[in-house]
Amino acid sequence: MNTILVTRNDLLLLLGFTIAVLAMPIWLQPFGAAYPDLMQRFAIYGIFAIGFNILFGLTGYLSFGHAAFFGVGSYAAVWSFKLLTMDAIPALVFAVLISGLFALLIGYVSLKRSGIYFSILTLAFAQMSYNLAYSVLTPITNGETGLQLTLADPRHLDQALGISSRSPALLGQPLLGYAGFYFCAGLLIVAFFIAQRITGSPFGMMLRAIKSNQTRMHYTGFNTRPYTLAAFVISGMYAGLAGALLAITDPLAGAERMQWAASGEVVLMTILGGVGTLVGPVIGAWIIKYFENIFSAFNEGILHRTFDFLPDGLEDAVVLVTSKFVGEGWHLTLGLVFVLIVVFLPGGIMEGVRRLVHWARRPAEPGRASPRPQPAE
Amino acid sequence: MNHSKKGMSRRTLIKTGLAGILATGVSPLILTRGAWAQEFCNNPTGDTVTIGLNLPLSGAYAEEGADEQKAYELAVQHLNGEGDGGLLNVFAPSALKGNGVLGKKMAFVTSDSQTKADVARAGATRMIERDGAIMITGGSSSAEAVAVQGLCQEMGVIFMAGLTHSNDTTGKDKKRYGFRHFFNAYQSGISLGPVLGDEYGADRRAYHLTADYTWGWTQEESIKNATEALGWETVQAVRTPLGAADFSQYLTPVLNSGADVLILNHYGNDMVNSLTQAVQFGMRDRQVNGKQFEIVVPLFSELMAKGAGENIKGIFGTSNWHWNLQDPGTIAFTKSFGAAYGSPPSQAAHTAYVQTLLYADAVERAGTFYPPEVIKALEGFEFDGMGNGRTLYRADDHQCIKSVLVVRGNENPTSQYDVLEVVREVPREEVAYDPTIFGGELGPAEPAPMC
Amino acid sequence: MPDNVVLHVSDVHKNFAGLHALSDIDLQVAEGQTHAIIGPNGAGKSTLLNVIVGRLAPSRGAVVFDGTVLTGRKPYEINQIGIARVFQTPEIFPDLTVLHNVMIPALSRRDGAFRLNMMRTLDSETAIRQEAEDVLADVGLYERRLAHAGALSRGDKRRMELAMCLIQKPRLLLLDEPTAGMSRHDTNTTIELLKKIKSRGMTKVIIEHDMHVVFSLADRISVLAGGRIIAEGMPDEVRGDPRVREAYLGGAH
Amino acid sequence: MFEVILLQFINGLDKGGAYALIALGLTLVFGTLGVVNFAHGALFMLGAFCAVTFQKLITLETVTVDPSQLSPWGTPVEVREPLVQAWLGDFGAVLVNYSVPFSLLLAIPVMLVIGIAMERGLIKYFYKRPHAEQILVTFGLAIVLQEIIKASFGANPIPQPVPTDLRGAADIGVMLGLNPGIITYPIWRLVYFLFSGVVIGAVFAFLRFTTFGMVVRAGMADRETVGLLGINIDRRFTIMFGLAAVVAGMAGVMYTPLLPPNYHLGMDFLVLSFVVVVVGGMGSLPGAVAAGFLLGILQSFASMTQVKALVPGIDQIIIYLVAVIILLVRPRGLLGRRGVMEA
Repeated sequence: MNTILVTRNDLLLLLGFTIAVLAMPIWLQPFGAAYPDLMQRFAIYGIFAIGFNILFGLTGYLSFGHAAFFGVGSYAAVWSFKLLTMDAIPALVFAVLISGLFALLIGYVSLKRSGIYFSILTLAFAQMSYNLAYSVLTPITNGETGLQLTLADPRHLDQALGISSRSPALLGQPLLGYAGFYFCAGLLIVAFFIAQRITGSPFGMMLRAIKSNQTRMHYTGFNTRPYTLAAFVISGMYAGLAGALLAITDPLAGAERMQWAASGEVVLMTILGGVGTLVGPVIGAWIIKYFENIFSAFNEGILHRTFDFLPDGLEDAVVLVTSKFVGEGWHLTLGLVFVLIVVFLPGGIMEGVRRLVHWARRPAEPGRASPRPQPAE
Repeated sequence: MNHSKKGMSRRTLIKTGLAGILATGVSPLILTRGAWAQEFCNNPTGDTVTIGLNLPLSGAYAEEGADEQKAYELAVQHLNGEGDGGLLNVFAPSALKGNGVLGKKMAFVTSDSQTKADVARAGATRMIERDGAIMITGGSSSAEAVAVQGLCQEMGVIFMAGLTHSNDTTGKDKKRYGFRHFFNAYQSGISLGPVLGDEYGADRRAYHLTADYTWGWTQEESIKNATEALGWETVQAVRTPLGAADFSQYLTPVLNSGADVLILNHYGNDMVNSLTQAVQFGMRDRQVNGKQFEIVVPLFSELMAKGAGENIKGIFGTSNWHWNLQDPGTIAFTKSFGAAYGSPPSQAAHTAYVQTLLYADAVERAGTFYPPEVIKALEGFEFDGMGNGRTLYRADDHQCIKSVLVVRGNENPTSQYDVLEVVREVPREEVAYDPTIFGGELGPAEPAPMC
Repeated sequence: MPDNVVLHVSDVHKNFAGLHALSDIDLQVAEGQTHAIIGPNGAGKSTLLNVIVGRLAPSRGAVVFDGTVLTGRKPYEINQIGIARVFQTPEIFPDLTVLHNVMIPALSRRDGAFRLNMMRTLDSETAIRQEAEDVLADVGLYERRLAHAGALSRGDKRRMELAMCLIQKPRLLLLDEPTAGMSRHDTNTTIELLKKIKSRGMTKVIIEHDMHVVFSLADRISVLAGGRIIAEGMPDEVRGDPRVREAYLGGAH
Repeated sequence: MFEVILLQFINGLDKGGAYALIALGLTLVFGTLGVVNFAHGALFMLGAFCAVTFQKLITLETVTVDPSQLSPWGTPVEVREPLVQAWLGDFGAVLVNYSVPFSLLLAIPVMLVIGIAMERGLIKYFYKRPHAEQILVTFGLAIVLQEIIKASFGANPIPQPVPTDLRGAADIGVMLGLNPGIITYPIWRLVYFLFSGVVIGAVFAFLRFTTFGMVVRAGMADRETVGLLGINIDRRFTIMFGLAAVVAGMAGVMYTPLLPPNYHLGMDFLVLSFVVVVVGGMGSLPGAVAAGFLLGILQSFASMTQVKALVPGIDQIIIYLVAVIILLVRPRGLLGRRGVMEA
């Protein structure tokens, strides 16, 4: 058998995922989410969550500081725009490299511990990065306002080549609107493919084995530190890639994206969708971004229109109750959903789907044994 | 809340039809004024025009955001000819007719900015791309304002800033598409300086605690310059982390520093906490260098003053506007806002309301929504009746030049809203400054080919 | 003393906070032999095993395997030298399938302690898979190769763990009570299995309570009591040793 | 210079007392129940809002609308008459003045109920689940709790008064024989420091000298054995969770005059209290107290201009830096037991 061959199931999954991502402008229409900026975010945070899952989902190491790599990726990309060129490729390469290096450094230290101590170490590093980025490192990060492009930026490479683009571009094609979305979507698919390969590779199996029983790994002759470190760096690079893409679609890098709340967000995404699965984290990312952008904009006016069909008194009551959960109350809904998921569906939405499929199949195929659940895709 | 009416009456149908015919008849006229008629971002084609409100609806500034939203809703009502008309009746010169903007009803969409520059930009992008917002407005921090105005410049959409006080918004980071009605740190310095000189004398030693980010630094610098010009000495300027919660470790060194004035360059919760704690340290009961120790908070907001409770009493600061002023504009706005919501408006609400009216008026005067024309109409526009006296939208940096209030925490409030008293209305001439001192470039007015 | 000794444990002491868990241990295991260590509960058998595999550092003394000093090395290095271990309570990967459980040690033998082979697919590892299936067939778990390891019975888990060690073709296999808690039937199957491997010439150190197991398998026996070796010899010699009887009668069971 | 250092030291003690108090409940829950509680900050915040609620209750007013007079914003002037004073006279006035300490009386039962409800309703299902899942579910719970508070009380901070007798600063310098005016310190902070000392002492005494406490301590050391003894350890652990909630809540109540509470208060203190617990050693009560003081003092000194001039930004990261160093050098924390969460 050839080593680059993909199994049929993997190929089908990849195909399905590709179609779902590329067709976003169509199927998101009824949800009111089919506009480029939000779809770009869907793709970007999808990448972030996929990368986070490579660490958390496979090795079980819960990092509370991944936002730091996301932020570093953004800063690196914007600096590439400022100093070199408005082209996206150098920005991406630069961002992935820098965030990878940063992850190597932090991972090397943090992975000396495991469990909650590892979480606290990553949290501490991320908070230090955020605090410094906001204040002392302002010459590099432009602090509170965030790093932005200015007319005075040197852009040495562009100048040498005589290009005078004002917005991020890919080989001369400006990455705005749908072009930007398809660029991000393409990278999401590539990121998904790589994650799929990693998960299905011997390396991926080692990571899962580390999560399952680290002691046995040691007595089986494996040095687990390089494995976990590799996973940490890869997922840091994913975060950097996502951060860079956010800077490409919108050339600004702010310190807030490094705050621990932002790290918590990617944890929520992964858990919500289904930790350890390939598709789950992406779905989680989409749901949270949908909440943040669409759900949060529901105001009472919209609710009144939605419940217009109800009799007046009832309408007001329904609107009063629902308004606590939508609009500015979206955090409450998110928190509740999250608690319910962790309590009842620790495997996230993917587990819910699996249970549903299982439940739906059983009466249809009474004689056959149900398919054995696979550990991770 | 408005309930949208289902269906459309025959009469309105006929009217709309007529308007359509009229529009076709008139269109060649518009074309002669420029070939750009349809070629700009979100040119409203229907009978409504949508503006995007970028407000902190969650997070620490949620109340400020809620107050701004009330003001925007009120402004939109007034522009569309509903309610009591508010400032439309006193604002002069005004091209507003109370029938919407250029005959189109004004509508709005909102986005929760969470007081984060990133999120604010994402929200603005959404409102421009998806909801077709012709103009973006709102915000409660300078970081948001600078970030969103940069975006709006790229997209070719006008941004009418809400609450932003940093010098950078109309200084280093000014943009052709960004406009600020609110005052800035530099103006706080020049207006506060003389009052401090009168009250506390020329021989003072000041100690600054400054929020460690861009706004804090610009304010510290502005106040330092203003007080040093009075002859004050700056003993020390210490940077404090954002959101430090407990400031005691920064307050203890003040006690034996020989300083007799403490200047808190904090805003929001930082200001509430640092002021509360400073007062608890007994600073206001101290005698240093034979003088009464004083605390100054250069930028005030009513909501934060409420948060600081009793501790705000007698503290000097500056404000963009206050509902207690006695000019016709303020009286009209306070009445109108109070009637709608049962409480007086905050300065954030005021600036939000005024910005909406100013934009609508500029569109009316320009006769088009085409941004470069609207920008031209706003640049150098001089008006009165909005509560700040005669005001100029300066063309060089898009900063409104108008009077600034020096305020003090009210010693004897008559109600829970009566937390501040106006000490001095510093006239416009005194707070005008040379726009070139902060550098920056406005950039081009031609909209980007994108969007 | 046989001259083809591969494992030397010389002068090993282990103290836990002043408590002497092991004193003055000297042990030689010859190549290809099955060496059993027996002794009552608390005699220090597991401690000795832990010292050999690097889980515990001895307070004094050294362990040498085929000219390589093991003392101070990490468990994974010791495994890479060719020493595998079966635990008293099975240490397996409960979340993975039985097949994967067995493939992982095979990959360790082939790829070493670390290899970043993330662009290959597991399915392309046909040779490793074939090998794993063969070993599983040997231990009688082929039918259950796609089951979750965590769902296996205790006996099956032990057999799988044994398979995980066997696939590495270790030069020295350490077994910590491989039949503890097993039914008589399972114990006999396991004895048969271990006899089968014995014929392959692998060196084994086995800790066992069950005398039946010990005398069926061991070529040589050391008796541990109170952290010291009190007797050593061929099974028949040990069986007759009065000190052993005393230790056992005074001790357990 | 001496005065500055002495003042910073006192400040460090004051901060340390607060940190120790906040971390105490967290480590109590971890030590007894083995649960990593990310909602602990939210409990602190709920305590603070007990004080807010109490203050709102006792300052209830009768509102009479006077339509003949209009306020500048056009609504009729309201004449407000405080209820409590009308009913209780002088005692009512004392109650209003001392509303913060009095609200402890409200906070203790309320927090006990909240704590027990939390444990019975949610936490108990997570004893056997991994720490990561405990973190996640309590994190979600913390979000829900703070959003409920925000929906009921708004986002703005709500100031709480210091009782008039305890306002201002005390001259500690004079007590130490120095000149007056050199070392002064806010009275309420001294009260808080004493309060934290009393609460910490009470918790230690409770665990040391009562049978209940002894069983719990035994349970902390070896849960299974105690369970085998036929003691219903679960019920005791429920009460311990309630106790931890009460400690967090009382810490929150007394903190309100120093920091006008808003809904976000809990999250602000969450990371900090975790760092304190980790530095002290997970599950070690004396460790939490020692680490609280250590971090308080370090933070105080790191904020001095002289130190900041040497290492810019050190005050922004000192807490995290200490955590990183401790975790790398001594993972069980300052006073943690060997083997507890050591890895």
